[in-house]
Amino acid sequence: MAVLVTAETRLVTQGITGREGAFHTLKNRAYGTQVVAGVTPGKGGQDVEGIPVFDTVADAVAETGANTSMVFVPPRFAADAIYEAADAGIGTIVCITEGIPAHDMLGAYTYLRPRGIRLLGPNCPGALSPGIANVGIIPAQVFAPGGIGLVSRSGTLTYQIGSEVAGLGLGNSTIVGIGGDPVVGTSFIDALELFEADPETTHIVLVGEIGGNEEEKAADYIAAHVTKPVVAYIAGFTAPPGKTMGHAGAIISGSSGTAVAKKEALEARGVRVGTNPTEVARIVAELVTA
Amino acid sequence: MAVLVTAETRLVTQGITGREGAFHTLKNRAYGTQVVAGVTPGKGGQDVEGIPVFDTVADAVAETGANTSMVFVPPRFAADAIYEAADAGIGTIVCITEGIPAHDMLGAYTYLRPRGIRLLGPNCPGALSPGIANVGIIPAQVFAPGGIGLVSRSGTLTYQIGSEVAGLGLGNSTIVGIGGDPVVGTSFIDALELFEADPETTHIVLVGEIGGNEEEKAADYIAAHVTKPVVAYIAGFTAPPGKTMGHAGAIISGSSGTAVAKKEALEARGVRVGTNPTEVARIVAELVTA
Amino acid sequence: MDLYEHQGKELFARAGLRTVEGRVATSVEEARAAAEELAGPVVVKAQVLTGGRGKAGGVKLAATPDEVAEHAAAILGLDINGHVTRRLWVERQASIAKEYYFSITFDRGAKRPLFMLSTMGGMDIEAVAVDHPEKLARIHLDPAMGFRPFFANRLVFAAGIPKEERRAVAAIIEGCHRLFVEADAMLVEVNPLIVTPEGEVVAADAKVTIDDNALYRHPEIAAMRDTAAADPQEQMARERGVTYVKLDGAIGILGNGAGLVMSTLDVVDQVGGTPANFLDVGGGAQADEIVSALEVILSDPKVQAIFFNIFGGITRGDEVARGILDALDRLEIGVPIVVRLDGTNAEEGRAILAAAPHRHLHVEATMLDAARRVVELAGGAA
Amino acid sequence: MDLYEHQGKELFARAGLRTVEGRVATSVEEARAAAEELAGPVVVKAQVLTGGRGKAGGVKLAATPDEVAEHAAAILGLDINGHVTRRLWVERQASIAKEYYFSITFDRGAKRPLFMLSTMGGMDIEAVAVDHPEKLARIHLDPAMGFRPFFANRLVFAAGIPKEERRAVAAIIEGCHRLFVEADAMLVEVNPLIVTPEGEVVAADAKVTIDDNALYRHPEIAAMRDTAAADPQEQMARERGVTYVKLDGAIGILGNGAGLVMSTLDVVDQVGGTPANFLDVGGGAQADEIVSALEVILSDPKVQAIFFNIFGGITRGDEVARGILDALDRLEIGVPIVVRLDGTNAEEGRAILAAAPHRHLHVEATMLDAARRVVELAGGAA
Repeated sequence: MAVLVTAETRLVTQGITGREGAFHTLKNRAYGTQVVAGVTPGKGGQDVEGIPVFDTVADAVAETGANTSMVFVPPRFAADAIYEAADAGIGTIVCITEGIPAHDMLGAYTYLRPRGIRLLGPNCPGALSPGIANVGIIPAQVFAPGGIGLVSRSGTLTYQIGSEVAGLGLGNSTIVGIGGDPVVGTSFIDALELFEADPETTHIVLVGEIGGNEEEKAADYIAAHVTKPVVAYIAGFTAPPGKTMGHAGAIISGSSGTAVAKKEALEARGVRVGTNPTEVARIVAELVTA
Repeated sequence: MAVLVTAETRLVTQGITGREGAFHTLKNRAYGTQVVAGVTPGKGGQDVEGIPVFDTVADAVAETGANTSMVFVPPRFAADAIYEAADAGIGTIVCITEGIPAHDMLGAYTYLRPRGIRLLGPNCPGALSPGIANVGIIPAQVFAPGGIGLVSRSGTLTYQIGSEVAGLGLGNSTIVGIGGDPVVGTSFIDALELFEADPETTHIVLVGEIGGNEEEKAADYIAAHVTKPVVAYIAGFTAPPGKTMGHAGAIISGSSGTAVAKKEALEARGVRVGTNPTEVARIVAELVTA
Repeated sequence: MDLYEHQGKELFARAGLRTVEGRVATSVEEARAAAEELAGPVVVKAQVLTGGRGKAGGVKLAATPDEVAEHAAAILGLDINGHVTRRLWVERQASIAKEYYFSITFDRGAKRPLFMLSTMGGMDIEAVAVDHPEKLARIHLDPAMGFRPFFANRLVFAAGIPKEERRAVAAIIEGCHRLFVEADAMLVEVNPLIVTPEGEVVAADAKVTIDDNALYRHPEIAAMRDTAAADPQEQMARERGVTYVKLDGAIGILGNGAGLVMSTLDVVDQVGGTPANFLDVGGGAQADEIVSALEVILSDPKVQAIFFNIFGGITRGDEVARGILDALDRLEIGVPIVVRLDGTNAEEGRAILAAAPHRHLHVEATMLDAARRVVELAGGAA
Repeated sequence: MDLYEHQGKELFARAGLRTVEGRVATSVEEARAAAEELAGPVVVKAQVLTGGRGKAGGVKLAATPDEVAEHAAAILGLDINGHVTRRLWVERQASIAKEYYFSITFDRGAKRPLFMLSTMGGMDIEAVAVDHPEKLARIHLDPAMGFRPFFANRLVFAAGIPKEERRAVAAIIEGCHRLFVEADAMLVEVNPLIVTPEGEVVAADAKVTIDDNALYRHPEIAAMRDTAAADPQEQMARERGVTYVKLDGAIGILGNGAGLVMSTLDVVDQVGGTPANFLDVGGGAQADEIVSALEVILSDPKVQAIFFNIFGGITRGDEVARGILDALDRLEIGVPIVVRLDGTNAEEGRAILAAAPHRHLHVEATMLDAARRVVELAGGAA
């Protein structure tokens, strides 16, 4: 079945006529994703190598039955693009754009969430269900189909871990890059919930990093709600200390947000934590063959 | 069971220390409503004839378990009061205040609706479940308990019809005044849905008036979803023509919004329409004894 | 509150929206002076709060100040659907290449603002809506989302606005929405929205309705109310805080709550009477307001009898009764008053009235009986 | 982007919020002149982007211009937690009856702004949060609802603000929220928010952090960036659009994506190396950016070897490879570079590198192998 991106995905790319938008849309299509449309206002009626372009997402949905959008528009217009997708009835929005103001995303998130519209990102690499469909910029060639669900805050680190796991002959149900911006549409917990419910997923890998307390919250969620084995990796044991958000930031986070604190929180709830990507892959392989 | 206002209702009055707020709150309590609190910022710690007053609705809810609020604050502050009630976890908000700007209510309605918070009004007389509880300004003495659900856009006309029905020895499950402002929290259709689901309600009386097309929409809803007998009354057969909202208003409403058009729409869907309050009561009595 | 075209255009200009330049004139001399200032061909437009000005002869083109004066003389005082023209708007003639239609309405049914845009603007947009619905783009705005740039885009593409005007039309949509929200408008309508031969997009008309309940936060708009244009009795009623509409019959009607008053009109009609007016004293009416309301009704010489129909909720019967006695004391009342009191404190009210009998005061127990009685007292033929 | 106290106060003043009057000074003379202008007792405050100024001797009271000059001389150049003081804020001494605490934070976890208010303001609010949590009112704002008057009310009552200051504190809450939204702030913190003996409520400090992603719409705030205060290499990196943090080790590290770079640091550490820096070239790095990034790394004389770790997604391996060859051409590179390329167009990239061998260029297939190799090449003891 996979999660987020499946055989049912019918993709429309917002900003399809841009350089990156066109490049990755075509790569996604080449991988097998059903790419049904693109949107660039004023370029309705054109096509990008056979993919029809529309002026509005509403038109694209009406004409092609698109149900998933990939946002590749510049950061100043990206929140507007997300709203447009939501307004047009798109159910899953994958926002690749980096550099969107946090307040813009706060508004968009607040609008989408109670309406049950799924947002992945922004500033994320997208989601890949190997052998089925790829929406975003994850280099698909390193991944094979299988039972391991992978969720990560980091883009390239996701690929690193994924390729190490693949190197041991294991495959993935879906690779989900949630992005590291202050406001992301899909959290670790959301992804864990999806993987727990997905029959194809047998094991889960969670890739976190220093800062915030999302990994700690995920640890609590795993203890309470996840029955599948979870392996984690935390980046940043030797990273320079990040800046804190005044006294208020320290009061909110409660924990120190360090890699050590996160590792301990996860291990305290029975999650095995690898110290580098290679070790993570080894632990996963061990659990799969056990 | 009754609807909206039941034996479970625990009422907090916002604006309890005002003249009208105090008067009607005490009347509601005298009728048997569980009035647990009042709110007036800055008057926390005082009481109104034994009803404790709090500074905020959040405090009132925390201390008294209030689940329903009655808003009696002046129109400039009424939308804020509605938001405060919603934010404090109140599930049913009855707004009596008249004269609230329509754009204020548009914002409040849009916020409340997807969150499942029930708003009755504004500019409405409230809801009375005879023998159980009264929240608002409906003069309870003219109504008796029974099986007739009554819903009306008009305040005093509601009382008129209710008293005629009572005059024939019939009682009501709940009397619901939805208010006639441009944006009301509970529509005819919402009230019909509640009455249809309420086991105690056997018959429904719908009291409309000229303007808009809510009665026409209710007629369609009745045909599709209501199994209980409905009797209607429409006021305004001899009323002077109201002003229209430019060409746009005429395009939106489609129908003329006249009493005749509404009567015909209802009758076309099997709803009997009385020509005056006395006749409405007579039809209801006839249906009950049939 | 409906605004005159020139007032709507003033709001447009303040919101940074392009309109056609013009001047207000309330006399032939002012119209001539306006034409001289504008120096060129102008349009003389009757300022009345009703549609159909063109057909009624209220809109005339003029090339010279003399012609303007001539038209002004003809239009001032002109009765357009019952509205007497008391002021004019003299504006520059704009060159028109195309006429579009645009409006934002507070859609009560949908509980969302409705935006409508069409390239078939000009006179009869209602006919376009019926005959060419595909030519009238209609999109509701979700207030939870708020106005977003894509929204104007959707509307512009849905209406088929040509590429070269899209940006300007989208800017007008956004500006009108800002005005709609900031001025608490219930309607902002531009018909026609013109495109000049040079490709400029300009609001050639402006119909704006403001929410009466929100006027307190727009004193500058509230000050635009034209007290001279209203019926003197309606004006008197407004000043006294009651809602009054004059009708043609013989029975003055006073009640609390619009629904009950409308029902009272219907019932009086059904038992053979003719209502002289609609008067709603509103909720929580106090004694002083009762006196004022009776004064308004009695200022109509046709009134032969008064039907006083109160069902108390927030309004209290005892206060109403005191108001009636007060009015009988303070006013010269020469016609019968039939009173029907029910609801909150009605017993107290009826007791107060019973304790102070008056030859013109008749109390009835039910609305239907009271209606029959007042028709009878008004002389049957009323 | 963190703002200095005096910049925060400038934003406060523009938003109509009361702060204490003062002047910026970057020299002893300017400090003296500021004191003379302000005419009266002042406070001399180091302007550094770190906490703990008071304890470090960066905040001093002064009664006369001479005293101000003396303190200014001592504070200018003072190192506070690694931040060298280059400017001062000389402000009037405010009389303080009470010290409160107020902040609005962009709470990433809750995805809502968090408002905190306490009557126990002043130095150590974190201790208050731990020891007297009931004294720190914390309420999240629902952005779908927006800021409403009741919200300030709730906060003020929850914090136990005395009656006579409630209105003023509520106004500051509302004003700070307006600033928070309009300036795209991630943090607005006032500690202390003082109450004067006369009962006035004044922001005596102002800590504001602005979202870097939103600076494009706030050019006046972007212009406040203090390029002088940053580390020269970090400044150079910023100008070239890469994220660089200097560390103390010998192995220069360059990667794409913060997570991968952090992981690379960890792995280098695990195999016995010491990272010289954190450098993220970001997504979609082009050849020119690769050259710039290598220049930044090489400007650190401690660097003995460079680990170039790229896993392409949006970044393409062929472009990275061309950038490396470009850099080898254009820069004097005297240290070994270990390159590991994977992901999008990695094969093409590896082919490009293989076709142009260079004595300092070493290509490895895996991250772990590359880490071992770079540590070895840096001389083991690195």
